[in-house]
Amino acid sequence: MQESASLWVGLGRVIKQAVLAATGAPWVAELVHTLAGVVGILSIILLSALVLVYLERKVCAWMQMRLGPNRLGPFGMFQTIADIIKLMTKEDIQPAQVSPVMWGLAPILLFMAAMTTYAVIPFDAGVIFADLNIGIFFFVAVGSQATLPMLMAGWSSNNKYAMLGGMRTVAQMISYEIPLVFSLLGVVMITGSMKMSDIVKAQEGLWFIVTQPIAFLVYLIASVAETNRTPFDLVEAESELVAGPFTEYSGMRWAYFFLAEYAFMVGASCIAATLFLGGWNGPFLPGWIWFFIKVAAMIFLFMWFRWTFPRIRVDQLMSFGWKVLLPLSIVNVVVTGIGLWLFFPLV
Amino acid sequence: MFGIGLIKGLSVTLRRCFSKPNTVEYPEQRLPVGPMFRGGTLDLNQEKCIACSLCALACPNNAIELATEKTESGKKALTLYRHHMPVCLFCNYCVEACPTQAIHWTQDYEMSSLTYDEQIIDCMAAKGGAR
Amino acid sequence: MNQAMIETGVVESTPATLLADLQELRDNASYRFDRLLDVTAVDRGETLELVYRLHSLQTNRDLVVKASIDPAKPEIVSVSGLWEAALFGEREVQDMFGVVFTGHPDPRPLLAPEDGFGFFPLRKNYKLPGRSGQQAGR
Amino acid sequence: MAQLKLEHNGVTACGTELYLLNMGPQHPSTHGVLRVLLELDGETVVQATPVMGYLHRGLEKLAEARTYPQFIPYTDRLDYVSSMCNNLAYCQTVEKLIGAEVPERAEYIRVIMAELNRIASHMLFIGATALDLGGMSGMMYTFRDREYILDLFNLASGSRLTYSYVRIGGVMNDISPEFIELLRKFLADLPGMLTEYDNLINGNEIFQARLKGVSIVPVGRLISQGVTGPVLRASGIDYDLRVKKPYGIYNRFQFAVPTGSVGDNWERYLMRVLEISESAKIIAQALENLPEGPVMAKIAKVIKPPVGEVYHANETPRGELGFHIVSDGSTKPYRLHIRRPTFYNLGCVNALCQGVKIADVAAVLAVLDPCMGEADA
Repeated sequence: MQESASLWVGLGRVIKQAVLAATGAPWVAELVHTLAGVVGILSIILLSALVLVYLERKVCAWMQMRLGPNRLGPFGMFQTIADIIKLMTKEDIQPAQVSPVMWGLAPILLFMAAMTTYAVIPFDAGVIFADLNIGIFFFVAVGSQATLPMLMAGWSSNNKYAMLGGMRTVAQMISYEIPLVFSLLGVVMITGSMKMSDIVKAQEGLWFIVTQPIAFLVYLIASVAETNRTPFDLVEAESELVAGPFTEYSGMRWAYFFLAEYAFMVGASCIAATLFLGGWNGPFLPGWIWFFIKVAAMIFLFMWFRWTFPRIRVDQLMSFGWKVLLPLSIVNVVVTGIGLWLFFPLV
Repeated sequence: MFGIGLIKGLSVTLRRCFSKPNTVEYPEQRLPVGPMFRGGTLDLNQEKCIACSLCALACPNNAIELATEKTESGKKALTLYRHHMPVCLFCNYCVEACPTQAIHWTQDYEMSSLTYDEQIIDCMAAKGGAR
Repeated sequence: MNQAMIETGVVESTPATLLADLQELRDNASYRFDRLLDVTAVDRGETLELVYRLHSLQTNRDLVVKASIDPAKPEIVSVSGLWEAALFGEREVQDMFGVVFTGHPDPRPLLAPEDGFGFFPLRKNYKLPGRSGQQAGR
Repeated sequence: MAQLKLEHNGVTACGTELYLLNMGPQHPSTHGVLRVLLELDGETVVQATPVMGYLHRGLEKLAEARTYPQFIPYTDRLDYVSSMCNNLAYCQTVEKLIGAEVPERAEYIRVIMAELNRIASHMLFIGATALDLGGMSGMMYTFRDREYILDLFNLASGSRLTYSYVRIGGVMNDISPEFIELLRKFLADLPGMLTEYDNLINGNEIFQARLKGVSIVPVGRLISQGVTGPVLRASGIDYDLRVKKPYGIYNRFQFAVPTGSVGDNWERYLMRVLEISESAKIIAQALENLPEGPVMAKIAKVIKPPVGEVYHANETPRGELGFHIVSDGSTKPYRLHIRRPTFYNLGCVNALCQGVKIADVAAVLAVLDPCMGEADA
């Protein structure tokens, strides 16, 4: 199956061989191959942000009986490009009272964290930047690094709204990280591996959403919270905190936050598709298209939530996370353990 | 209880997602302004006007500036008729006050301009839409 | 202050007895005016007339209590201890008429800017200035 | 900012420090240009001080320089989302002063318009509340439906927001058969709209959880603060001027006044939702009994009321809107005072906000439904 795999693997191999033939040095070929992967991931992030901003607007508009962007290009598709040009040409304003180093570093660090998570996402059989044997662990660990830049942004902005937003980030991310991890644990227990490719292979027959529905639900809710989207967008909370940690940012710096946010959303969708929806498995179509469809469905779900639900309050967020989600995910782990012990007793 | 309301909400937005949008694409499509439309600028019919200045008297906010003079035949005639649009309340009092129905609203509602002075409409010079 | 006066709907009071009168109107079981709907003032030239509009939810009856003060020395006791509604109402009167309400816990300007208008707009001696410059209509 | 002196000693029981947060006048969730100074302990509000006056236009002084009919357009600009109700309150005050009779048909049209405006205002309220709680789509739905009412008003008066439709002695002009037909269609569609709000907004558990049990204040405090309208009724006080002191022809209609029992934000919200269907009932009854005839009484062109004083109040969507006119016998009011419901309702912001989270400040401001054009006069 891996041999029949997609054109992406082939493309990588061709690049590698071409460079090897040209330079004759295997390490150069390896380097170029890796760089190609980095470029690939970067372009995925940037392109997906580009498309998602457009889609978000369109979906939002449709749900609100509006048309959405429709002026620039066919169906308004170039609207986002115009926005990017606008953001890039904007003046870089740094408020006088900010702590410059931290304030400048925060958006970059956040984007880096978002980008790094993509290393372990299997887009297709063999198309994974680093198929670590601790893949999920890596994702969780790197994903949770988003807390720090957000707090940095909030604190260094020297703005009370931003500060409140930064504080909320920490509280929210820590609270929801735990149920998130526990929900992933069920899958790991069944497959007995944290390696992404193993997990996907384990789902060739049955997707884990069938065997682990509670885990999927918990993951869904926790990942909405992790990606700061309604109903858990307390960090930004437009009607309360103006824009949370991003209040003092403008232009390209703000765009970094924006990009990271979408990157996290796509990342969370990718993990959901990998762990619960069978990854690249699917009949007829090539694996990467299946993966793409599943991710798109997840993203639509996220958008659907956002444009339907009101925002939850801070104390409700906390009590929901600790009193509902966490017990639920622990119960799931226990039930999974008992099930495994009953049906697949350890030898 | 828990979850039903959320799902109902989701169903509403999903249904709307596939229904016809309610918006009008403004510069190309325009909604009719309605038969009683009050807005735009004052359209003065100088033949009908008897320069009685009742409109200026009726105006709550002194938005109409007019001046008259006696003609040779002893009748009053307009020399100046200005509609100060920025202070206009669009209350229709002037139109109602006019004994000869000499003033009407133009059907134009795109009234923005670059300078303040452009907003002061000389109704004697303009025919129909003032700009 | 008696029943017959209250039937008429308007009661005259004096600055000195205002607080006691209003307290009586609020607490006396036969009146029970539990709401202060509005506080305002009218500039009558020689006097400045303060108008307290009371209402009773129990009897659904209205009462206006008036008290006149000297516009040159505009000072009257605050009734905000009786009804919290006076907190805002009196501050508005203070901005508009320059009345000093003694005992008001928070006498900052409410509708006026933080340092006041510099004049008292609703007094009769303040004339509305005409529009300036280009806006001049009639 | 940090150097601002705190009124309390600045240190709370937990050893945390209080700080000031300036919410507004430009903030996404303060309707209009209200500014609220929040004294916070972490996320919890210790003290909330509303600061207003940013929209003060001196309407009461302007009135002294206008004749009686000329002030009607200014009442539009008080509470600009319920102009009809303001027009009605003002015109009825002047009619009371000059002792004018209003033709039957005009009375019915006035009731129809005022209640339609109440529905429009409450629709805006529902949408704005949903928006303040983060549910962005809700607002679009209610605005879509409010648009139908604005179209109706446009048909009748030629304006969509500042109607000046109700005049002293009657109404501006008669309503057309087309208007009545469209109105009947709207009334038929209204239950569907309300069901949609129910499904999307009211029925949502998150929405309910956000509002239920939040900022309950003893009813005595609200009475003392002069709070009127739905905010007061939510605390169980059955006081609606349309019933308790019927003005116009309101005593001819059968309708219920929804009252709450707990007095939390949820009931303050619910009052408006329930009032929409009650208003629809009134409109249906008025349409049924709409008589033929003139819509304007014979009123002198120049209105010269007798010397005297008059106060008249109406129940607008926000509460008791009263006009107090002192006449000196001339064509212009000697003194005109407006008892604005929003102005006094904002007095309870502090009471409602104490002890809630920042997020609920937005909710409190939403359910008070302030309109700063009115509060600031």
